[in-house]
Amino acid sequence: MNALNLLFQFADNFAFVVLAAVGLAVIFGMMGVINLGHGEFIMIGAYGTTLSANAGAPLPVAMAIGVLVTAVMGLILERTIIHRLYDRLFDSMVATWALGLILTQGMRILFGNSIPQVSTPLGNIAYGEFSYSTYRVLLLPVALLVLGGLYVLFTRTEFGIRARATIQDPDTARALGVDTDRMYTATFVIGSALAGLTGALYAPTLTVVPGMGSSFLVEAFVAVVVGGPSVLLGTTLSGGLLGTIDAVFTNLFGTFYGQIAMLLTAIVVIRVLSDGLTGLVETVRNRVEGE
Amino acid sequence: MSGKRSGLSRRSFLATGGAIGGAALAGCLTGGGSGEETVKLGIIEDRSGNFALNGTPKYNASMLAIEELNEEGGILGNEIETFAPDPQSDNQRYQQLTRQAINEENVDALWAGYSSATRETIRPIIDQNEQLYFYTTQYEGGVCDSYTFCMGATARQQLGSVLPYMVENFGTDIYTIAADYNFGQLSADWVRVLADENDANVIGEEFIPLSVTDFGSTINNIQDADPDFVMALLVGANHTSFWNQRTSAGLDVPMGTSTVMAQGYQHKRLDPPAMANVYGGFNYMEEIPTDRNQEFVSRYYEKFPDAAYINEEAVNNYFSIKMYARAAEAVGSTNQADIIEELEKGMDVSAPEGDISLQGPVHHMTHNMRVFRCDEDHTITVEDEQQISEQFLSETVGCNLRENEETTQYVPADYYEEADATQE
Amino acid sequence: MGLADALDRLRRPFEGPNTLGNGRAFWVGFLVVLVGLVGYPIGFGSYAASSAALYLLYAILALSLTVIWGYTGILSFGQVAFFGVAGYSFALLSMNLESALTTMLALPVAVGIAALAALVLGYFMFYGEVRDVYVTILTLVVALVLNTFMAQTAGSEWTVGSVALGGFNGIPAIPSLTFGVGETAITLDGAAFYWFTLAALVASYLGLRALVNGRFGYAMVATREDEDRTEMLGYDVRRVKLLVFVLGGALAGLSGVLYATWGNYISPSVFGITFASIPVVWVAVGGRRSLLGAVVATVVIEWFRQQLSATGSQYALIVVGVVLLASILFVPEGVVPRLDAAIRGARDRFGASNDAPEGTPE
Amino acid sequence: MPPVLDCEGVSAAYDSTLVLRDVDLTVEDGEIVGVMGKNGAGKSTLMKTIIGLLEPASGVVRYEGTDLAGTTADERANAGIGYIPQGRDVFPDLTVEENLLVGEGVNRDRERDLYDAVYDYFPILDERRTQKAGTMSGGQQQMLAIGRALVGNPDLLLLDEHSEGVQPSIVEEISENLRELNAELGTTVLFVEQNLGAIQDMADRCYAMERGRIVDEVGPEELQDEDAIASYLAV
Repeated sequence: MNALNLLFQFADNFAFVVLAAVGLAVIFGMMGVINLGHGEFIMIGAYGTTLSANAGAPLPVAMAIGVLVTAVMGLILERTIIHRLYDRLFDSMVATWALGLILTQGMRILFGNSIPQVSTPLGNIAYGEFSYSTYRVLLLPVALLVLGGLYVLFTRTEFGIRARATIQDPDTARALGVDTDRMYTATFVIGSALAGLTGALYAPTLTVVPGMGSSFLVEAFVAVVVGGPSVLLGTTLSGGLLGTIDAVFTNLFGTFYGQIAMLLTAIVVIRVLSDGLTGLVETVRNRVEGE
Repeated sequence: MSGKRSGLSRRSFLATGGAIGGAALAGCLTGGGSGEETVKLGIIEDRSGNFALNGTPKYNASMLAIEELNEEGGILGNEIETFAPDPQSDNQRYQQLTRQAINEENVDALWAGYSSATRETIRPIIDQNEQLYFYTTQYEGGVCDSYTFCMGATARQQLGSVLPYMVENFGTDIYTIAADYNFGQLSADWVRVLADENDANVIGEEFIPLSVTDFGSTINNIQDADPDFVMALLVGANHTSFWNQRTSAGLDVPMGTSTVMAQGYQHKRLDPPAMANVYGGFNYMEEIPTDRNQEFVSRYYEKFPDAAYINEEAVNNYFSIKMYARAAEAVGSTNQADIIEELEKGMDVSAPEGDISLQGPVHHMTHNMRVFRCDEDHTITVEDEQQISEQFLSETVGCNLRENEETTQYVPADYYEEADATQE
Repeated sequence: MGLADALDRLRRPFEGPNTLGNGRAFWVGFLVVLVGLVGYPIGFGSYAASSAALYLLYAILALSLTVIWGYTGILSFGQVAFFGVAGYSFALLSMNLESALTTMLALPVAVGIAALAALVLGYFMFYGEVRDVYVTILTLVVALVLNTFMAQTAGSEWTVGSVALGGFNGIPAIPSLTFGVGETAITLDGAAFYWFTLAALVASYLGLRALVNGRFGYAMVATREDEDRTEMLGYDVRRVKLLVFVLGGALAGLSGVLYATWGNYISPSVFGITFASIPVVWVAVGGRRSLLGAVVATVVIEWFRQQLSATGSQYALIVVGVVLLASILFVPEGVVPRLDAAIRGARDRFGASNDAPEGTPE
Repeated sequence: MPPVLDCEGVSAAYDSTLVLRDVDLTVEDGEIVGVMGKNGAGKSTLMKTIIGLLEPASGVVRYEGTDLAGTTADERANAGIGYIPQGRDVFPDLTVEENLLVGEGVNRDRERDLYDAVYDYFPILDERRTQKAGTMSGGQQQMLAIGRALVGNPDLLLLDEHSEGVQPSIVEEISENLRELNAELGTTVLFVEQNLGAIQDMADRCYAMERGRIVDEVGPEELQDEDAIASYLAV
């Protein structure tokens, strides 16, 4: 086993887990809505990107369009549908599942079973007899940047602090002058935009078809469960843990075992740590501070 | 738009007229009663869900064949009716729709299903009802079934055309990557059998779950093994991601395949040079340069101007519907047992791929197999061409449906040491 | 009046505030519908019966979720895990020991395996303090693990006895249910399978009605409403949840065995996210606190999806999605409870004097 | 000049149970007015109705002469009403500083923030700026809740049972601080309470509430008569 191979594969896996999960985690962690249409939101981002690129937009611009399209869609869906379902967790799951169904088939009707794909930019990093796609490796810093950006947004800006206050106690927040409806809308739009960003980033390296969303769903859910309630810390930690496990097991035993090991990890983590990895970190921190 | 619509209605008017004329004629010949018989074909192909990409061309080509037949007076003078639901890539729904087609719609013959899983799901229902069934996807091979006609090329036919070519041109060390399910496993078995027959070695093998989209480690593994060429037996939308990823990682080993391009037209969907230096062994690609094919292609796009591609399976639907019509005319009725008996005599078929023939005793086709090469610009060229018959059932297993009734699927592991993975 | 009194006594265990449809009028209607359902294959033939049997066996799966989710407040997104485990178990057992006797035995054993799986998972969760929505996601993840695992069992090394697991392709040619031995054996297909499924559904429905209206049913509902308070009232909430979960697993298992014999086939797609979501959809649309709602919604939704699919329209899936969205947005309490309320309302307005005593719960 | 707050015939209900019945109440600029009553008398409901977390079933609430009907809680807060909910309703996972920042939503038209004053009155908040609110003691959380409503310099402060679950010495300290604040900044205060000491320490005058109705108004002199007001509070 080559150490650089392992490192690059870890970077690749970490980025995938984090990017697949982050939009779901924001919407679930901040608003308590399980968006079963999350994969389809990612698909919309990828379509926005690919279609714009095919229309002649340079890739970065096309990606920005993909993010924007998904965010706008999130805004419309939140205002028309999701906001009626905030205190109805399970109904919101059925509704978002139905939305996923409509989005998948709608894209199929509009654009057919496949659209021309864009190719992966930036070439490769070659080392010895091996090489790795530069673009895939660069997704790691991008994922870290996204996490960092969210950290700043939710802890260093007035908006983020108000949003967190809204999540913790909406009535009190409202009574202190926070327009909580707008906070929910904004949070949902941010979650959608993140899903769109994931779609945009993976559009040049995955196959863009109407059903592509399902390939993100498993990783996304597993990461959210393993991460626990704290969105950022949880997503980062589960990205790290699951990315490592996937890379190691895939290398040692093959892709299938990589996937199974990830899923089993999720089950074990939930059983041992009911609040996920975040819970573990909190416990350790409290113990350290207590002493 | 309006012009096209009126054109269509004129054509269907003509078709109806032809059908009435034909019906009258058939009535005269057979003497009453049977002229009122209708012909109904079940076309159950995915137009939504996971396999819509592969199923839609199959549906289109079936409709084209039926429209052409109807324009010529239908079958036995009757206009062909269809039962054409959308099973939405859902096998459980396939079961329901197959039962509906057989028991409620009383179809005279059935075309259904893209994946092997689908075929195996509905085959018990088919056999129980003794329903004439055409399965048109290229597949792993080995189905010896009295009611099922497998119109696609088998893995042995597909790989048998491309693998020897690859060995001859690139070397003897083979690395196989295959979809981790029944079809992929059996295809990999065939790669081992054919490698042995061609004095080559499989130096590495990797099975990839259908849900995998990330091929970083696979690419590293291939680089580590350093083969002369790769046999890529990948299936489905997720696996299509492999091509962009291998190109951007700079993996430039030549690759042979029996699955990509001819089914999912990756060379049309992906940006060049993702499919550069991929060699496929198929019975059909839209790009076959013959006049017969180009004429067929233009008929297809005339009817479906927005269609994306004509895949291998679509053409198999097309020629097998025409073949069924000829058998029914020869028998003089739509009696399924009689038609099966007629087909078992064998038949020469003029298909878009060339002149091919039905091997009656095994219900498979001798196909005109070509090696197609995809270059840097995604231009397809034909490198090699030969007739390859179905050999596994007819020669190795000794299946003969003319004499014995059977509904078995045979696997290579029971006949070849090389194919038995548990022996290693 | 003696007969009517006897009937009234008969229905008492099945009635209570936890179910819709109390009173004589409901049971008369119930019997009429039941007679109609029993007669359905005679009127419409064995093909119609076998399609309908699929909807009825799905309804048992829906009931299993209703009792867990609607009555006890635990949303299991992985009911299909038990459904599939039982289906696979049945396939392996009946195909390895192929004789009429064994399919008789394989049915209860497979259901038992599903219940055992539910016991293990339930113990793991409820005694491990896994809460609320994490139960939902964990059960979903379990189903997905099984999906991933079973889809990879294509190789010849994955053979149990003489039966290959078959990976993504699944296991074909599973025998139909057979009762009796040798010459007298009856194989359940067509109408006979339909009647068997109908009987299983009716038994499950009535059994659950008796359960939720009994002492344990109150404990379930109390657990749903407020776990802490229920605990303070002296109930062992974890045990209540575990028992309900096991019962739900067994029912889902029964449904899974029927499914495997219906199509003589099972594949990993029963563990997939699409199939996992469907029971939640049935129950949410039907009214999650209504057993009858789950049954009616399941049959109607599945019939509707099948009809749409048979049209071959590309808008079929969109229509399904829109109908679901609309029902969630406009009929949040579920279609059947809404209908029930509407019927009561109409009766109160127009015919209150006629049968007022029957409309009121005891 | 209209009264800062004026309730006229206000009734309010949870589901269909009427909790407030026909309440009339006025608070003039600069006053500290108490509403006393037993548990379940409807005091918290009154506060929620005034701030707008609950829609009145009938009646009018006026703030500085404007009818508040149709405005949401956040709009009322923006207009200058600072609300301190009952119990320890701080945001537990936010730090002290972050909690205070959320309070900036109160009184959007203010000329200045009152951070200095808040830290001055409650020095403990200054010390614990970066500590998570959920980890502080009950009294500290109560101070934070008050400080949070104050940073925006509200014109009217609504205080819901600040004594509950807080030790007496701290209640006294808080009451004292609020009086001081009222004197220095002229902030009008309406508070509800069942703690005799707190009522006596703070109120200029007081209403008595029973089963959702205002049953009496108690002037400054009577307020000093413990027996007279204890009857409204006895369990």
